[in-house]
Formats: sequence, structure tokens, C-alpha cells
Amino acid sequence: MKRKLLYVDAIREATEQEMKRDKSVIVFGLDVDDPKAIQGTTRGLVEKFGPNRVFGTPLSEDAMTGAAVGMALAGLRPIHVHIRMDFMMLAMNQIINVAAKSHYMYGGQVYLPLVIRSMIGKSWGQGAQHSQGLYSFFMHVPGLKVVAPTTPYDAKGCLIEAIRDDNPVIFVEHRMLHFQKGLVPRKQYVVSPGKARITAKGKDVTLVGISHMQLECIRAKLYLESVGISTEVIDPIWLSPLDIDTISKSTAKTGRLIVVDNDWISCGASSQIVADVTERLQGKREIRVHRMGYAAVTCPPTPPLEKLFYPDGPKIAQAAYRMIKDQKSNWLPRERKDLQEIEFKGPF
Amino acid sequence: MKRKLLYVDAIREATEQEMKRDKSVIVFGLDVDDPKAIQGTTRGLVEKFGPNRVFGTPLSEDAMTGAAVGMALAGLRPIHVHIRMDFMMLAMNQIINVAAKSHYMYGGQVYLPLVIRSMIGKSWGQGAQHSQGLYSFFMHVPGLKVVAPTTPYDAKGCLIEAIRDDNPVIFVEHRMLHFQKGLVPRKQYVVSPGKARITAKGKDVTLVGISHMQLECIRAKLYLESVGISTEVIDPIWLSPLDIDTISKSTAKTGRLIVVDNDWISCGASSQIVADVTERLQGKREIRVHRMGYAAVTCPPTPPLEKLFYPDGPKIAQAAYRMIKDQKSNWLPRERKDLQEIEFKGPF
Amino acid sequence: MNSKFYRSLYRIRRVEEEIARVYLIDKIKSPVHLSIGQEAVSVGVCEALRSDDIVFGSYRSHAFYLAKGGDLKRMIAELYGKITGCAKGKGGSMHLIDRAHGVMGASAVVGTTIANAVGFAYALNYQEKRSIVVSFFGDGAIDEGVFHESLNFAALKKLPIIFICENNLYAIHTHQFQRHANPNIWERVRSYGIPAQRIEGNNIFKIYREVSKAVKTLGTRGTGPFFFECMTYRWKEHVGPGDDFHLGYRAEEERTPWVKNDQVKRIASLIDPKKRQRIENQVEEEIREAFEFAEASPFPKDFELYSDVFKKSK
Amino acid sequence: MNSKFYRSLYRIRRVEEEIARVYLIDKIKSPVHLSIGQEAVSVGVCEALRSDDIVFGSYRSHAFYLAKGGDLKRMIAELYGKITGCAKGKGGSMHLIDRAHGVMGASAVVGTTIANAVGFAYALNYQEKRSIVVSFFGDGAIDEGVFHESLNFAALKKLPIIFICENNLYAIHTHQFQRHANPNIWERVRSYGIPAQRIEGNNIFKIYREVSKAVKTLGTRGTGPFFFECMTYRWKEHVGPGDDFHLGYRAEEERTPWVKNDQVKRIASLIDPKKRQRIENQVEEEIREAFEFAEASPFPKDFELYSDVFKKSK
Ligand SMILES: Cc1ncc(C[n+]2csc(CCOP(=O)(O)OP(=O)(O)O)c2C)c(N)n1
Ligand SMILES: Cc1ncc(C[n+]2csc(CCOP(=O)(O)OP(=O)(O)O)c2C)c(N)n1
Ligand SMILES: [Mg+2]
Ligand SMILES: [Mg+2]
Repeated sequence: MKRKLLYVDAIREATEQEMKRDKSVIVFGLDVDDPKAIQGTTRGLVEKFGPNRVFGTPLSEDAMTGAAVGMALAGLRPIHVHIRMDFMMLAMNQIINVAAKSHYMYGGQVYLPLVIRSMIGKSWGQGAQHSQGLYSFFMHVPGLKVVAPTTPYDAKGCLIEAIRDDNPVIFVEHRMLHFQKGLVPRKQYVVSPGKARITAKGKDVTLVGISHMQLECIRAKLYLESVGISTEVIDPIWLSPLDIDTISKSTAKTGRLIVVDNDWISCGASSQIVADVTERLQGKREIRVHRMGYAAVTCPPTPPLEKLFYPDGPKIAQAAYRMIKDQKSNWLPRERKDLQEIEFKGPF
Repeated sequence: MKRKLLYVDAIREATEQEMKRDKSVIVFGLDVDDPKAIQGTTRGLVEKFGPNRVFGTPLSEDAMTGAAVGMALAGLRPIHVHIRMDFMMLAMNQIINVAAKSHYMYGGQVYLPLVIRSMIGKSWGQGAQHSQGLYSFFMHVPGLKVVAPTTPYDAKGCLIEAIRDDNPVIFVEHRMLHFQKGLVPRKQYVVSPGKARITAKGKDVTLVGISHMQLECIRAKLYLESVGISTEVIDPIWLSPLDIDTISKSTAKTGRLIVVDNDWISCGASSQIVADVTERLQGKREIRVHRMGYAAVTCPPTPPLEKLFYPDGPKIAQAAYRMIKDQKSNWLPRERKDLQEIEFKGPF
Repeated sequence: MNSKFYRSLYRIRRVEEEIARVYLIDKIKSPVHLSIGQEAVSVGVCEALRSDDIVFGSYRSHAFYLAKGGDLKRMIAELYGKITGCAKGKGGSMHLIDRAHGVMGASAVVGTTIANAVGFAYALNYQEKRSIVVSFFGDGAIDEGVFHESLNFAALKKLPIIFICENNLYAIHTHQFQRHANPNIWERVRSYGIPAQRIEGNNIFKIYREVSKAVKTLGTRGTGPFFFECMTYRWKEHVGPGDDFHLGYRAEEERTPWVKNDQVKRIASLIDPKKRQRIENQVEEEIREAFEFAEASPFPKDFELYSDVFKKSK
Repeated sequence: MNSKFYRSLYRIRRVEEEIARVYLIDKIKSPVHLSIGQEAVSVGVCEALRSDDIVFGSYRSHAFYLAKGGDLKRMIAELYGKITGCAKGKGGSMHLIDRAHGVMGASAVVGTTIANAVGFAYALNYQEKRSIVVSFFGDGAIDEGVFHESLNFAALKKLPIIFICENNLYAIHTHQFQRHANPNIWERVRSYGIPAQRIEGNNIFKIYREVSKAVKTLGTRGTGPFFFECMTYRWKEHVGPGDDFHLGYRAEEERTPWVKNDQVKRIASLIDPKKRQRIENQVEEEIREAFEFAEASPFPKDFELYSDVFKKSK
């Protein structure tokens, strides 16, 4: 149980173990079989399972997603990989109009055990078209499941769960999480929908951090500690279906909710969570809520603007501080070097 | 000022007047030049302006949207028409990754005076793939404007505004509104972003009805009158940018907000509006909020299930009644024949 | 052979005529896209298939659904929105399915099932199954990028799939000439290294013969795909039960040769009148029963609204 | 002619070598996709254009940007993320633009600008302008549906556009053979009725000559489009400043003939050494100035984060 793995290796291991278990699991997508092996997440798979089970494709996001649907209809359990969420915009018709709807519109007769892996880019000039989250699109449409694990442990458990799930699952990775290290059991295990993870216990404010923003929330918590504020941090892990109970309960306890998203705010996951919790707690408990996410602009590649574009530990800490102490406070913690590398602890 | 027009004729008139005014306005898209002329909204235009300015296209949503972007870059003001929102899923890459971002990512050097008209289907077995709203996708991404006029008056004014706007505007029509009648001035006028319309004054509850749901909210208001509840109804008209001030103020007055969307709730416009108003009024005014929208399932074509799928006047009235009087109440008004046809009054 | 052809042709024609008749009394609250005039393509192709072969198609779905053996009762019930429908009333006329007979679905968005069919064919190869896939689509689907992406992939992987383009000259009211500078669909397809040909004249025998050859070749894996552009003609309006010559986008004379060349009549004339009468009686009886079944069936109960969103995994 | 070619080729080569050199000290915090080895395509094409002609391209944007006359200072400043960059630091290396010189932008999503270029060409026709459009893209873009949709439309409307496929054999690390059963891009294009040919050997003269002919023909409207598949080779890794033969997806020997056939050297040998020296000195000076300019320029101020989301309409 003490074994540490990188996130990418956790993904790789989950894939390999599931492929061994079930011959119907196959992996395909642009560059999955190339020397870079999708940051290493597909390394060695083609050698182990052969080019019929692991293959690169032409640049044809629309048809390849449609093909994944067809394979799933035929009883395979395809894992289709996109190296950027942004490129999924080319596959929206198949995802929204076909994959999400087939089980329902055929009266339950068919089902699609399909995983779509995709990555959010950040930094080093990713810019306008390589940095988007956009998973709220998939949370909007019934018939899709969405998961965005942040730790190597959850990456493995969620991917195994996603592969075994009989429905289309959008599996959201973040490039800045790919080389995070954490404890990962050797055996197979699942991290299922329905249970958000409380990653830090606290009593003054609830921070919900999605995808990479989970890390920033943990940083914020450490900054807030230094000013005597006790923070509860929650990682929803599965975004659809979403464990709103855990978030509601925590908010009922702390009276304050900040949702920090790795995406824009308008009609995003942060709006959904804040609206849901508000509806649930109204009349029961007075609360304060706040949404944070990308600035409402296109992502700029130049470093000084990019820094302003994203929420980060200090900014999140400031928002919590303001909510608790004083809306007008200018307190903003200085970035601490020792918080630059945060390793996920566990096992959970 | 007493002239009444159908919604479709208001659209047609706006287009024609703007084409006369400005030679750079062109109209294209599947079937715009065919005998049905997009429900009549493009009738006669090809005869008046010729096939270079008004033309049907191959079935190529992705490239035709990309072409619209290119035309706008070259200084034209294209109106590109899709007969269903659902088909825009094929054009998401150009809309989200290119149209929304060009002005920003080229540092303001280019701009895209582009209108994308699209229609939401309903009833008569439209089913899974001809019934979606999905405009929340466009509200999510910075760089796009979104408008969903509900009256013939606003249809004309908003379309003229959209054509003259130098940014990409997603213009959302609803097929059930197309044959609504209402007063429409002959002259050109604009209905600009920044001003939601209070379509009925009231004091007990605020109903925000988007697109076709505006009509259902007006029905709900009439049902509620009969039980002595006074309803304020708001039509946001422009969804992005959204006039949240008007909605907030009304909610501050009534203390109650119900947002009824023509789309799913999760990460939808209703979540956005509820979260925004909550953030603004917290600590100032205790309020109750509630979101309504499509049932969280794929749209079923069979009439009895389809009826359950959509919010309607009685269901909205019930939700308001419960919020005001008693959460457990079973009151549900019987559908009134005299409310089946609601004509928009005005001018506003 | 001829009587098999005739039964299938006659059945499709008569089912759709009945749909058109019943449509006027608003029992079918759903768009209907009739294939009247085009039946020979579906029948010619599907008669060349085995029952475990798979077909995918578009919203113009009645003909290939029935030709492949799809259940008639459940189809009509689906159009009526009844719980006994092939999709429990949740699909409607544009999303017919009958897994037991290899009808894997239909899409209301043009072109989408082409990619699904290609993926299914990949899976069949991978699973070492002997069946093959047929993908039906119209001339309008050619314009869509997904068609090309799908061809490219199918050719690359040499998949066991037959593409059938039902070229009825129009996408709604827009002629192929208004959409393609070069109306040579089969030529475009050949450039991918896919054997492709055009079959003129809605000729059921020719279609059957050519598709049968392709099916035979596909018995050996790694020999696909194949492509056929089948020229045909839609007699009725794009959607709905009526004629549409009054719209002016096409002249009634354009239809005349196709009506003269009606494959239902053609095959009828080739079989023994008594046999023919027997077939027709059986089909009429089947149709009567199917509409009665649909009428008598209940609508889905309210709880069905929320069923089938997700499949519970075991 | 030769000295014009040489100046442009040498300038692109040297700019990119400088980028590669500077990259190691992390001043450029942006992905860079170098065209070293491929310059002849951009130069051969752009030398055949007029300054009011328009080009669109992909993230591998340095060569066509410079070949079309794009401002060097503003390009390097853009890579450095400075406010003086051609997109104020908001575009980065993958979205170079210079409207004044007809460089209308570049996309990081493969294939997208092809459709934009087609729309632009439609507008030029409509506006009765004399200029034409060139759309640059890689062999990877051929796989995307939007390529086909765009060709079909351009052919239908006979648009004044020249499509240039820079076929460097690879999409990232994936060879064309792994993506196309039939590596005959030009043939696919011909099936749309578009004149299309492959130009072998990265030959700048041939490219210039053939494109010039097409440009001339396009002087008469209704004669387009044209298509050229220009065979070329990327010497460096897909993204970044280094070599990539260690990755194993291609052998260094594959590059050898292309290096032997280096068009920069080839043209260098054709011009008078003194003249050549003068050109080189001028270019070196220009490059030095450009990097100094970029270094010295300030980053965008904070308020720039929120500018340029929407254009204010007048
Ligand atoms: C992607 C998409 N775009 C547009 C439409 C609207 N539409 C419905 S049917 C149709 C014509 C399709 O023509 P074709 O493929 O030739 O089939 P046919 O109706 O002739 O059988 C169009 C454009 C659609 N359903 N899907
Ligand atoms: C739509 C899309 N899919 C995938 C990618 C990832 N990607 C970036 S470059 C590239 C290869 C493109 O190859 P090619 O078009 O030949 O251009 P080259 O890099 O060789 O100049 C890929 C797949 C992308 N940017 N866009
Ligand atoms: Mg057709
Ligand atoms: Mg390439």
C-alpha cells in the first residue's frame, strides 16, 4: 500500500489491468501508439495487446468518436483518447446527439460502455485553443457521466469504474496533474460516483475544487491556516452524477461555500453547484456562496496575463478571507515556495 | 404602430431592411433559398438580392460555419442559418474555438460581425435530436453574444441589433414562437443587450422565462392571478450579456425567484441566473429560488411523456404556489382553453 | 427469389401507404419520411444479407427497417408513441431499431450513423464474427465531413462494411447539382481506394446482384469496404404523407420515368398471379394487425420518463 | 528573383534557428513548431502572390507568416508574450497574424482555417476584389472532415483560392501510411473537379512556377480553386527546438536526401557571393534587432486581460 505512482502511470496501470481482465476493452485515438504515448498513459500497451486493441487514428475526431459509439454498440468497451478537451468540439455531435441519447431513445435496448479520455492544457502558452475545460457541456446533457479525478489514486479507481460502467463516461484529466505523485494500490479498485471526497476537514468555510483547482484549494487551505481560518476542502471527483449531499452538508456546517472551477463560471460547474446547494439549504441555514473560475475572457498565453486568468491558492484564500472577515480586505497571501509542490497523500 | 406581424415575418422584414441598408449583409445556410424558406423567414430574399447574397449550401455545418467566420473576417456581415440547434453540435469547433476567440486571440485586430440563427424544435415527435436548447454552451464561452427573443417585436429588434453588432451573435429562435403574432413597427429599430423586459408587474414572485418558456410564464401568471398571487414576469431577451440587474432588483422586491428555462437545468441558464442573483442578494435580502427546465432526460417524442418533459403554465404556477404558500401543496391548475393562444401585446 | 423480393417490396410500399392514410387523422404525431419509390434499394440490399448482418440508416428508416426483417407491429406502435413500440415510444419514427434483426438504429442528424456503422464493423472484425455491416444514407450525407472521415478509416482498416448511398437527387428541396460541382459520388469514393460504382435505374436485380457479390467477397476478411451509389427517386414530399410538386422545386415529369419503372409493379408482373394474391393477402393481414396492435397498445406510463437514462452496470 | 527567394528562405531559416537557440533559456514560454526544412513551400508560394493576397495557415506558422511579409519584430515579440507582439501577446506562437501583409491568422486546431479561407475567398468574389486566398495546411488536415466540406464548397462556387498541402509525411509522429490507405491526396482532390497536382522534392522553382500559373488563371474569376500537394520534410521535432530521431518513429536516414536537397543552400549557390553576403548581413541585423525589440518590450499590463473580448460596435 505504500507504493507511489505518477498520475500518468496510474492511468496506464488501470488501463492495462482492465485490458487484461476484459478482452472487450480497447484503446484508440490520435497518437495513443506513438513514442510519447499520451504523456506515458498508453506506454507499452500496443506491445502487450497488439495493434488491433491499441491503435492511433487519422485526425478525424468526429468519425472516430462515432466509431467508438459503434464499437460500444457492438459490445466492445472502447477508451477513446483526445489530447485536448478543445478538440472534442469536433466530436460534439456524436457525444451530445448520439452517445448521450442512444440508451434512452432506443428505449433501453442498447447501451454504450464507452470512455472518452481528454486533457485540459495549461501554461507554456497553451493559449486560446489548448486550455479549455468545457466539461460543463457534458454535465448539461442527460445520459453522460463526467469525472475529473485529481489524484493518482482516484485516476486509477475512476478509470476502472469508467471502463466498467455501461454508459458513456467523459474522463477529464488535467496536464498539470499528470505528473503528480501519490499512493496507488497495486490491485484493481473502483472509485464510484456518488461520493465526493473531503480532502481536508475544517469548520469555517467549504472549498470545492474541481480538477486541478483541487490542488489550488489545498494551497489556499494552508494559507488560510496561517491566519487562523479552518477550511474544509472537497473534491467532487465525479461531476455527473454529482454528490451534492456531501457538499451541502459541509456547507450547512461551515455556512460558507466557495466553488473553484477549472473552467469559466457562466453556466459552468460552479454555477450548478452553487445553485443546487442554495436550493437545498434555503430556509434551513443561511449561507454565503461564491464562485471562482477562469476570468471571463479567452485564455491568453503571455505569462503575466495567464497568471491573472486562473484562480490560485492566494486568490482563493483571499476570497475566503473576505467572505469570513471583511469583504473589503486587501489581504492576499504571498506565494509560498514550499507550496509549489504538493503531493497527494492517501490512501483515502 | 398598430401593424401586427408573425414572428417569422418580423425576422424576414428585419433581414430585408438590413440587407437594403448594408450590402455587406448576406444570408446563407441549408435551405434558406428553398420553397419553404426557413418557415418563411427568408422568403423572397433570393429574388430581391440575388443568389450571391442569399444561398443554400451543401450539408456541411462545420465548414459553412467556418466559411461564415472567413466572410466576417473579410468584412461581410453574414447571417448563417441552422434549422435546428441540435445541428450546431457539428459546428462547435468553429463557434467555440474560432468565432468566440478570434477578436481576443488576435489582440483585437480582427472582429467577426456574424449572426448564427438557429431554431429549437418542439412537439410532433421532434424527439431526441430536434428539441434541444443548448444555448448555455454559448453563454459559457467568452466572446459570444446570445439572444433568444420571444416576441415578434423583439425578434425584429434583436436581429437588427445582432446584424449590426461587430461580434458573433447566436440568435436563438423557437419553432413554437414562429407563428406568434404581435405588434411590429415598420421602421428599423434595435433591441440591445443590457435591458431585460418586465413583461408583467407583480409583487409576490419573480418568474424569469427564457425563449418559449416566457409564454408559459405568462400563462402561469394568469393561473396564479386566480388564486390571488401577484407575479412579476421577466423576459431576459439577451442571455449574454445578461441583464442580471433587472432580475436581481425584481427578486429583491418579491423575495422569490423562479427561473424557467427552455433547456436542461444542470449547468444551464437557470443555474447561472439563480447563482448570480444569490451571490448578489446574499446578506442583503433573504430570498427563495427555484430552477425549472427540461426533465433531466432525453426528449421523448411520445406525447404523454413529452408533456411531462417540459415545464408549462400549470406546473410553473404550482411551483410558485408552493414557494409562497406551502411546499407540500398539491394545487395544480387545470389547463385553460382560453390560455392556449396567447398573443404578444406591445409595443414595449 | 422473385416472390421474396415481391413480398418485401409490396410490404414496404403498403405499410407506407397506410401510414400516409392514417397520418391525416393525427394518430401518428411524429414526422414521417416515406421511402415510397425507393424501396428497391433497401430490398435489393437486405435480401443479399444474412439475418445476423447489421444495418444502420437515417431518419428515412421505414424501408431498410422492414427490408432487414424489422418487426412491423413494434414499428407502427413506435410511430403511435406506444410502450409496445420498438423504442417504447421514446425514439419515434426517426429512430427505429430492432436488434434481433440486426437493425441497429437510425439518426435524425444526417450522416451520424455512417461513423457508428464503421465502428461496428471494426468491432465485428476484432471479435472475429462473420457478419458484416451495411450503412445506408442519402446523397445529402455525402456533403458532411463525417462521411469522408469514415470512408478514410474504413479503407485504412479494410473493414467489412458496405456503404449504400441512396441517391434520390435531393436533400430536402436542394438538388445534388446545387451541392456538388461534380456529381460523381462514386468517383470521390474510389479515390480512397474503395471499390465503388453507381447503379442506375433503381434496379432491384442489379442492386441485389452487385451487393451479393460484395457480401461474398467480404466473407474473406480484409477485403472491404465496398460502396454503391444507388440511383433512385422519392415520390412523396421530403417529410409527410403528401406530394410536393406544387412547391416548384421539381417537376412532376421528373418523377414520371421512375413511376413507369416502379419496381413493385415490375416484380409483381414477374410472379404467378395466384401466388402474388396470396402474398398480398398475407401482407394486408399483417398490416391490419400491426395498426390494430398499435391502436390497442397503451402509451408509456409516467415513470417511463425517467427510465433508460443510464443503464445500471452489473 | 533568386536573390528575393534567397532573402526570404535565409530569413526564415535563420529566424527559426535563433528561436531554437533562444528557446533553451526559456524566454519563449510557448510551444514552437519549426518549419526548418520546409521553407521552400511558403516562399515558393508567397513569392507568387501579391501583397494584397491573403494567406491562412496552421500553428506551424513562422514560415508562411514571414514569407508573406509578416513583421518580424512583432512576431518575435509575440513569441515572447510582449504587448508589442502581433497579437499583443494574446495569441502566442500558434496564432500569428499580420493583416497589413495579408496574413489572416493561424489556428492551433488542425484544419480549421481551411474553412475560414474558403469563406474569405467567397467574400472577395462577392466584393469584386482582385485578390485571392491561399490556404496552407499539413497532410494531417486531409483526414479532417472540414477539409472535404471546404473543398466541395470551394469547387461548387469556383472560388479564387489555392489550397497548399505541405505534406511532410507526418502528423506529429504518425506517418501518412498509418492514416491513409491510399496516399494520393491530389487524387482525392481531383474527384471534386479541382485541378490538383503533387509537386515533388521541395522544389522552390517548381512550386513558384506552378502556383504562379494558378494565380494568373485566378485573375479571371470563376476559374478556381487550385490545389497543390507540396512534398517536403520537417527536420526538427514536431514541437520544440530539437531533433527527434531518438524517438524511433523515423530514421535519420529519411531526412538525409532532404538535407542534401536543402533549398536554402541550393539558392545560395545560385547567387553572386557578394550579393549573398549582403543579404545575409541585412537579415542577421534584422534578426538581431527583432530579438532586441522583443526583449526590450514590456509585457501587457493587467487591464489587457479584459480588453478585446468584444469589439464595441460603432
Ligand atoms: C446534420 C444535419 N443537417 C441538416 C439536417 C436537416 N435535414 C434533414 S433531412 C435533410 C436532407 C438529407 O438529404 P439526403 O441525405 O439526401 O436524404 P433523403 O432525405 O433524400 O433521404 C436535411 C438537410 C439534418 N437532419 N442533419
Ligand atoms: C483537430 C486537432 N486534432 C489534433 C490535434 C493535435 N495535433 C497537433 S499538430 C498535429 C499533427 C498535424 O499534422 P499536419 O497537419 O501534417 O501538420 P504538420 O505538423 O506536419 O505541419 C496534431 C494531430 C490538433 N491540434 N487539432
Ligand atoms: Mg436525398
Ligand atoms: Mg505533416
